[in-house]
Amino acid sequence: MAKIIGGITTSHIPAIGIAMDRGLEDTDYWRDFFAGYPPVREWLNEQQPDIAIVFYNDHGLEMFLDKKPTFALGCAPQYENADEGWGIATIPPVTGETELSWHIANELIEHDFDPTICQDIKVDHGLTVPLSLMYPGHKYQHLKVIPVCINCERHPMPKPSRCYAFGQAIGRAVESFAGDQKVVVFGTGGLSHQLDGERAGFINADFDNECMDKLVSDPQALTKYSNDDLIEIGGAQAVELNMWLAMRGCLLGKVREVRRNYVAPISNTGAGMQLLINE
Amino acid sequence: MAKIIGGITTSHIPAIGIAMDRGLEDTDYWRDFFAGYPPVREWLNEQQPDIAIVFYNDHGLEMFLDKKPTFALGCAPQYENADEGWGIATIPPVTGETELSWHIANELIEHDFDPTICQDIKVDHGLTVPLSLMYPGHKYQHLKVIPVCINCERHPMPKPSRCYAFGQAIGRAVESFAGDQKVVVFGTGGLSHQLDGERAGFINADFDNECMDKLVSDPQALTKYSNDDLIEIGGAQAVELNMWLAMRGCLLGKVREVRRNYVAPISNTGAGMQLLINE
Amino acid sequence: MSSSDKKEIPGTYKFDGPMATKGYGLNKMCFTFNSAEGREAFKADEAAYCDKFGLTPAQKEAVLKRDIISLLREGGSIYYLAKFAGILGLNVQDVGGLQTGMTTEEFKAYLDSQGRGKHNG
Amino acid sequence: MSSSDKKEIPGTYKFDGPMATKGYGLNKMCFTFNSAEGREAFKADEAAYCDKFGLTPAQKEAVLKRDIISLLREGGSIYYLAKFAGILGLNVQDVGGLQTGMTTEEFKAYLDSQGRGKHNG
Ligand SMILES: [Fe+3]
Ligand SMILES: [Fe+3]
Repeated sequence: MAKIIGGITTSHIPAIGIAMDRGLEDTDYWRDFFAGYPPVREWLNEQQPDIAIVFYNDHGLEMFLDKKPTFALGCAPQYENADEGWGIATIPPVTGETELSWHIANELIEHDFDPTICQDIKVDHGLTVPLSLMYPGHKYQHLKVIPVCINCERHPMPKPSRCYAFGQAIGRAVESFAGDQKVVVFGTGGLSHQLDGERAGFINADFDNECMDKLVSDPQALTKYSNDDLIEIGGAQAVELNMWLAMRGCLLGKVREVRRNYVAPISNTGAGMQLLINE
Repeated sequence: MAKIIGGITTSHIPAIGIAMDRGLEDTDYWRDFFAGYPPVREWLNEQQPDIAIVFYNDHGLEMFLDKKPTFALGCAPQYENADEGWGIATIPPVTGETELSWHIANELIEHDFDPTICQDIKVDHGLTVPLSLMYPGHKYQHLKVIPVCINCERHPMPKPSRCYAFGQAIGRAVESFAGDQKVVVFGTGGLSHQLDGERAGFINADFDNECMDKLVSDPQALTKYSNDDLIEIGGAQAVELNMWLAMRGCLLGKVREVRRNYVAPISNTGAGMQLLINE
Repeated sequence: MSSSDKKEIPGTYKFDGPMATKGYGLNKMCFTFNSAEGREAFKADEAAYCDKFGLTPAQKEAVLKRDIISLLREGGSIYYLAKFAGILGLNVQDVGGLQTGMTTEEFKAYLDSQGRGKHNG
Repeated sequence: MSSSDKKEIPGTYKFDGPMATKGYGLNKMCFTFNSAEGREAFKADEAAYCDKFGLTPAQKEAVLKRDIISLLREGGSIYYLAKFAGILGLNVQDVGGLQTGMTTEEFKAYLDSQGRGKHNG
């Protein structure tokens, strides 16, 4: 049986990718943020997972409003990145994994989830920045990636409780897959931030830290929030917590937090990072 | 409150549209098929519904395998038809209805369905043939149409039970809409047929008639089938029964069948038609 | 009870995930036959058009031979293959005949043999 | 308890269905700014490019004036407007400043005022 060895939460904002491209990791602005990642990279290097399931949202590269999935599951052999319009460098293609992807698709449909199933999609910074963070120098091509995209851009958006249940269904699907692959899950984005309106710039560091605590010990508590609650408490884009909840849903075992970092502001956000072991 | 006045099931095969374009309705081949429709057209003319929710599947015009929804909900002000590659004439644009569409979207997401939500999609013969059948001469532009597309082309496909539940959720959403619109629902496609493989040409008229009986009196019985069951009993494309089940799910009241027609073969299919009143 | 427990049904090619992976280029090519440009480009040079979409040798050979059963085995979806059949001027009865080893008339007779409800047919 | 029971949050423009209907042309235009061709075509003739996507007069005026708040009110999604901001050479702090009536430096100071966990920042 394939095994989910752990989960990683991380910010995915474009500014991170741009900072890495420019070699700014050790500047005053970025030092504390990047200081969180070497232990996670070491863990990945020790564990050598075969597959990463990455929960991300598409910020307007592939999933346009014409035909916008609530949940989208990648089943492609490869994923290209592309120009997003405001200057982040594109990264080399990401390797896909079709067999486990299709198995997850079958199990999701069997258990009354309704994902859009994708054999050819471009992935944006929501997925590529975390990969670049975990594998600097774009050394991620040995890793097979399954992108899972959650609508965080247009209301109605899937509820936190639904995203958590979606993650649980994916976790169970992985555990029922006939293989011995080691799988890691990434929950990307967040935490509190608001990009739009006169309320732009709002950050709630207390809430972010509470979310990180609860994500370890009591994720169900977070599923009680509505998306409107998240917007009120954490800003309009705090709904990206849904990707963290989906990741956490995948971890069906006993969860132990072995690393955490939190820095705010990074760009306009509270930037959290956690490494959770699934025992 | 908006009200669902009834449901109509009908075949949507391209041959029907082509026969209408060529004026073949009164030929030996087509006479019995088209004889079923005048009473339904009269009912529509008497009732003057404001909105039609049309359950259809996309046979490869818009929902390509690159990014293929399990369920897709149209929320656009208009829908274009286009060339499908094998000669059916395109029809004039179909009028959409955004307000009820968004209300349905909100309610579906609230109740843990995960549709892909579409502000701009082309609709294929699965939707246009039924409209042409109900409103000959393309006299459908006064009617506001909400397309709802169900994956019937690539496995995994949503289960019959899920399609029925999806229809129920849409029915409840319509009934909670603050308006006094009269809504009719179309379940299109089917019934037994198989287009592909050495088993091509398989039809099961007994099964089709049983489905039509059960659709009125005991739709739950039909939700016990898996898609694999439908393929075995009714042929590879009998999964289009799922659109009929979704339609039936919308009818939350007491259902009375007032018209039925069944002719086989029409092209490669068993062609059924029912008019169900929702009391 | 999982949907991945497959029922094998003779003469039926279930277009599932692995088949869709195998047939992606083939179906993508046929998807372009929705447009007149795609159809004309194919007709102008069939082999080159197949290569443009990365068809495998088996897929390309089946396209050139109009071998529908082989195309299904190589991951073709009947809905996209129907657009290929459209280029060839074949309707669904012709395609049924090709797949079952019948003439179109024989195939229609087979359909009729299962019929019901036609008084004038 | 339905998701259509809206919470009004001051200074926040919830991009929901009706807003997405209103802003469709505007967002579709901004979606083309993913590509260099789209960005160049816009820069070559801003007004004509707006017309090509059927922008309303209010949307077009807000584009020409770089009025982000009006664009949000007219159905712009911040994710597509970000691509417009990219053309203008503005980053998310610049856009934050424009929306809140602050300079970029003031906006950054506001962000910092809510900060945590930076020892060297
Ligand atoms: Fe994001
Ligand atoms: Fe059909």
